[in-house]
Amino acid sequence: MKGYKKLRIIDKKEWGSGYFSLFFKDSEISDSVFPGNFFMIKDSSLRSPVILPRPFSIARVFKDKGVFEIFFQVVGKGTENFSKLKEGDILEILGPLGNNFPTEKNKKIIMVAGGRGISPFLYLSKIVEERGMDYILIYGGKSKDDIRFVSYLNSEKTIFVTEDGSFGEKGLVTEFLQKGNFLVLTCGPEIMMKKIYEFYKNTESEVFVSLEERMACGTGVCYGCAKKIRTEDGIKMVRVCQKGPVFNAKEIVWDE
Amino acid sequence: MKGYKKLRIIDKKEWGSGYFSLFFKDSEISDSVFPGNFFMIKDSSLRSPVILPRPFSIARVFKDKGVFEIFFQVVGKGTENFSKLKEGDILEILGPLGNNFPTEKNKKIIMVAGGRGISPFLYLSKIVEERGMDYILIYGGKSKDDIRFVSYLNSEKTIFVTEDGSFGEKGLVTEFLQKGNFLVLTCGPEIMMKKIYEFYKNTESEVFVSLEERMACGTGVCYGCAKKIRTEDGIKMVRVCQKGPVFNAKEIVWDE
Amino acid sequence: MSNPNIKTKVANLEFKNPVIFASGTSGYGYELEKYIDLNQIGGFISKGIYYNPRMGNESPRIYETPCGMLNAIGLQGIGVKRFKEEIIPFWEKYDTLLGVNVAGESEEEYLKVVEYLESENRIDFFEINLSCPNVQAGGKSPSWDPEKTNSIIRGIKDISKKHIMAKLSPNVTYIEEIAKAAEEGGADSISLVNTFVGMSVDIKTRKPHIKNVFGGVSGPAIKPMAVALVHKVFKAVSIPVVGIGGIVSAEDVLEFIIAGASAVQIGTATIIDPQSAIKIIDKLPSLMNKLSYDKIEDLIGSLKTGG
Amino acid sequence: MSNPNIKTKVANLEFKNPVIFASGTSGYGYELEKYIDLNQIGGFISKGIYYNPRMGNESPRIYETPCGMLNAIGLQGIGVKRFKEEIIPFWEKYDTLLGVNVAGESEEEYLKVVEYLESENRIDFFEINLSCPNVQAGGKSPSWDPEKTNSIIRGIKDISKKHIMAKLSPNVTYIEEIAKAAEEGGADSISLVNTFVGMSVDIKTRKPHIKNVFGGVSGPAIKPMAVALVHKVFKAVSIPVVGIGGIVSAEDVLEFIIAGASAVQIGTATIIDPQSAIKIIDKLPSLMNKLSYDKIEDLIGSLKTGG
Ligand SMILES: Cc1cc2nc3c(=O)[nH]c(=O)nc-3n(C[C@H](O)[C@H](O)[C@H](O)COP(=O)(O)OP(=O)(O)OC[C@H]3O[C@@H](n4cnc5c(N)ncnc54)[C@H](O)[C@@H]3O)c2cc1C
Ligand SMILES: Cc1cc2nc3c(=O)[nH]c(=O)nc-3n(C[C@H](O)[C@H](O)[C@H](O)COP(=O)(O)OP(=O)(O)OC[C@H]3O[C@@H](n4cnc5c(N)ncnc54)[C@H](O)[C@@H]3O)c2cc1C
Ligand SMILES: Cc1cc2nc3c(=O)[nH]c(=O)nc-3n(C[C@H](O)[C@H](O)[C@H](O)COP(=O)(O)O)c2cc1C
Ligand SMILES: Cc1cc2nc3c(=O)[nH]c(=O)nc-3n(C[C@H](O)[C@H](O)[C@H](O)COP(=O)(O)O)c2cc1C
Ligand code: FES
Ligand code: FES
Repeated sequence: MKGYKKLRIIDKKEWGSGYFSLFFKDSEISDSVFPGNFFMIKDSSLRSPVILPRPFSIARVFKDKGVFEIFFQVVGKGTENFSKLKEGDILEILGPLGNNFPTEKNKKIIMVAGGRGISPFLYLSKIVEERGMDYILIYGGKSKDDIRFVSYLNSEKTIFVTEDGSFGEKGLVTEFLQKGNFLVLTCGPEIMMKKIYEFYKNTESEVFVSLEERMACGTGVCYGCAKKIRTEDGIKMVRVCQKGPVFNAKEIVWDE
Repeated sequence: MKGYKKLRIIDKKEWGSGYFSLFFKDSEISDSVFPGNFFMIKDSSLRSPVILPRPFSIARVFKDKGVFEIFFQVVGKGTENFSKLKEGDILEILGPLGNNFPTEKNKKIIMVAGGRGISPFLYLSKIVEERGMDYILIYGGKSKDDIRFVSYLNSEKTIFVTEDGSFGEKGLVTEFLQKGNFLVLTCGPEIMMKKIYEFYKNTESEVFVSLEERMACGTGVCYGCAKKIRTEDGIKMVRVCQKGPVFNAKEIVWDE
Repeated sequence: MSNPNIKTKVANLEFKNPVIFASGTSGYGYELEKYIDLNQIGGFISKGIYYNPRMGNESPRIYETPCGMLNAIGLQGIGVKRFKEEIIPFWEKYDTLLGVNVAGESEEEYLKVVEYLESENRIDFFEINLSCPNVQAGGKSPSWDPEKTNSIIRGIKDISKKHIMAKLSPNVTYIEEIAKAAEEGGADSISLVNTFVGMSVDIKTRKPHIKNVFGGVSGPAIKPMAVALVHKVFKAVSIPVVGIGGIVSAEDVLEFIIAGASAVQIGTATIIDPQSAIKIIDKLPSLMNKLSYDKIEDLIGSLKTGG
Repeated sequence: MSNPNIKTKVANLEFKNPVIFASGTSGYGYELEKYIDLNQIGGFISKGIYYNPRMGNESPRIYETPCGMLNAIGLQGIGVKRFKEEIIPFWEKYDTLLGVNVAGESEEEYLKVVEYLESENRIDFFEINLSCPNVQAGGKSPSWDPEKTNSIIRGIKDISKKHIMAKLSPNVTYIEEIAKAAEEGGADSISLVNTFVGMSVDIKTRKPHIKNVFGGVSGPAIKPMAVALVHKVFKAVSIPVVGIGGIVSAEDVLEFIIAGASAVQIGTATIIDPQSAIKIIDKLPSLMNKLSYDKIEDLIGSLKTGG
């Protein structure tokens, strides 16, 4: 039965300002993963300063090479440890886990990424492009240091936004939203996703968000990642790792 | 004021069978250290699986190069972690700490090392040789895998002993002791040192042993390393890191 | 190389091996089906269950602490009715011993849960989670009080023919008193420890890392405390003890067994990796061989003190 | 960049900074002189002292556990006479606040220690180690019992004009009760936690890793439990609380202070590195700057719960 796979870091990229990418080769994973899916990743060597695995979205996938990428920001001990690993080091990876972002032929897709929330849209933008679907990507950060993958992304379809105007447009991603009937997909700080939901609340557009709830197991056994969700049976604490991480924004009981 | 020094591992040797040496360059240390002294060594990076420092004797010293060596055996998590470090990695080292082995011009010195207990006698044998003093070294282990530094040691002065006879003489180091008036210095398993003490108990020889009591601080603050010692004020629990690690064997209240 | 015997008994319960999945860290079992063969494990204890479904606490519910984790799930659960309808049938496929972790906000609720499930033959034992906060008693937990412990266990024994395992909280002054109270109440075995009360603060926001402020600490950090409590209870009572707390390796299993546990439970290890228990079970025989141990049962409480 | 104020007060005691050296992990002070300037630290509490010299336990006395350590030193100590003759003069060179950790096998012994040292002006406060095993009471420690706690503190207050800090054990069911008993006894402040009871077994020899079988667990492993207990006591009493348990960084110091501590003690950190406290003190101002905090005193108990 499948559990954590030991995978070697085949490449690493240091983006600066605390952003890193790690690359792994596994064709089973790169063939089956879809944007929105996530992995639980842990370092089970002696050197690990943390004991629990950490969740990360799939970032880019290079299907022909069987290679996939994890893009992350250092925020604590777990990510700090990952950032110090080198090519050749081994990590244990479980997944792909969770559901994924919906796509739809007949509606224009608006993807909105905040900071490290760009991960799922890297691969998704390529997929919808290949499928000939209409989309734009609004990608924001505090400053130019939070904007990466510029040459990888389709510049005609991407609106870069920084709070201090140091790259692309100046402002917040929410200022660049358009009203209309769209499929809106978003990943980033919860406050940003909530604003996007509120922007589209009374329109025809549907908004799907990827929730970054803190996770311990990723497998559904601990009930640690539960989020208040409106279900058919009323409001429930639903495990994000089991029913998510992608939810229809209107199902979410947003924090005050 | 002096505390832990961050020192880079400038070289590493894997001896096989779980034995390793790490080499550091620091002329202040290599000028002042004397056999019997020890260091507290810790890895304060994220990767360390243990929190307390670990004690290690000084092994070889290459004074002209300002280089010193720690020779150790993997027995638990701390030593396992050290064994995985590479040239260029940083460790924190406190010392030299503790007292050292006595030497005496007028008596032949018998050094007895068991396994990894060879450490202090590597440098000591060179020092007494330089000083033109008479000595022999009896160096024992379970099998040839426990005997190292063969070409470094003076073969005319060294009796190698293995329990299975796979290298040197067959037997226990205690079988190769000579009665007489010697200065006996020993380091190794406590049971071996106790037997040596008993062998010389009613002779003119004096026996000095280096105790490997478990240590937490090495600085005298925790009282963790205490050993029952006969002092002027009667039997006391004496801190090995402060009054030792070298003791006159007759002061020690040996365990039953 | 001999083939060490890793079977063990906890009173009338015969386990294939000493590794039981702890309550609340293994879901209801179905979550693990895609990762492990549930027939290979020693035993399984389901998530704590109240009579009615329960929403649990708000998020964040978990936070990692040094060599451990803090949780305040708040015993979210599906209630006895759905447990009977959905979970029992799932377990019919397997022959692994199944325990139900029984929770209650009052003495009556514990009894109602047991009463409702008593007739289910698939359930081999009830583990009574005496650490639930008691709403009537202002959040105090029954296992903080010998009398409450005694009375709950006695009440349950009166209505149940199944093996009753009393699960104790470590957050008490005299664990022996609580253990004896459970034994006198008729408990067939005692399991310990549940989590230690803990808390963690985000120094940037000055908010607790856990919405509920307080949570329970589990994982390797608590292992030395858990071993001590297991050993104390082993010496204080004559019913078998099941050891819990920070077990992540086959070595840890033997440590608890030598200290007095007849079997062990693993919690946080399953959160870290759903296959931890299987890996531990696989390693036990070779570890025992290395140490020249023949039988788990010979090791129980074989600690050598003095001398 | 402002210059944050890291001074703090514990009732009448004014500390240069909130970092006090904990008892038993810092020797008598002289051991540290070659590593640090003892004038730079917030305060110093000497090794626990009985009336008479004391041999302590046999070795091994220490063992490392996950993110922590187990110790059973057994309060080896030099007794009050040598303390007065050898240690007090040593401290005359420094102006750092000095506390003496008072131990006793009986209520009378606590009083005898305080009585003997009361007239020493160099001693700024007594920290009463209520966790000592009481030989008369079969090894039970006074801080497991509110009445004993109350009576010891009251007795000491009757004969001492110095600040009395009551140091509590975490190994109790209701820490609030013990803390209130100390407060009612007249304690000027409460420090907690002492170590958690723990044990560790060598699975090869089947002997405990510590000769005394049981020991006390300290270090980062216990931090979440310690923070919880400090916060509970902070809410239960109106005298200041000194937080102890697993502090190894400036971040940890702020965590305890926000949870309710007026100052902190560091123990195991000094064992790990004699300069830990100095490194932590040096880092506090820049950490506070980063978080836009002006004064330690504003942060005490500033935890935001609810909402
Ligand atoms: C489904 C999912 C996908 C994710 N994908 C990515 C990704 O592709 N790239 C990436 O950089 N990060 C991603 N994250 C977030 C990532 O998991 C956390 O940043 C990481 O777990 C932090 O670990 P740490 O040990 O470094 O920090 P910790 O020491 O655990 O925490 C440090 C600080 O970060 C906060 N924190 C911890 N976890 C989270 C979280 N999940 N959300 C918000 N704050 C948190 C803590 O409260 C704490 O203040 C994802 C999270 C989820 C749930
Ligand atoms: C003054 C002094 C000098 C030393 N010099 C050397 C040296 O030069 N080379 C060398 O290899 N080792 C030396 N040692 C021993 C070394 O310190 C221990 O092997 C090391 O601390 C073990 O750490 P660990 O984390 O790997 O093992 P742990 O996980 O701490 O322990 C693993 C096992 O080893 C046992 N153990 C731990 N410490 C000791 C000890 N001090 N003595 C005996 N058994 C122990 C434990 O009981 C346990 O069973 C010295 C010890 C002292 C006190
Ligand atoms: C997320 C989580 C949920 C838990 N839920 C329960 C529960 O429902 N009932 C119970 O008796 N114990 C519960 N526990 C306690 C565990 O069963 C176990 O006693 C504890 O975690 C210590 O073991 P460990 O260190 O192996 O995790 C829970 C623990 C965790 C971490
Ligand atoms: C080796 C050692 C000896 C100790 N001796 C004493 C003592 O004599 N008196 C006392 O009140 N506490 C003693 N303690 C407890 C510490 O002062 C402190 O309360 C405890 O270690 C928790 O803090 P820490 O996690 O920072 O170490 C001792 C702790 C250790 C590790
Ligand atoms: S992270 Fe454990 S249930 Fe989702
Ligand atoms: S190791 Fe701490 S006093 Fe010797």
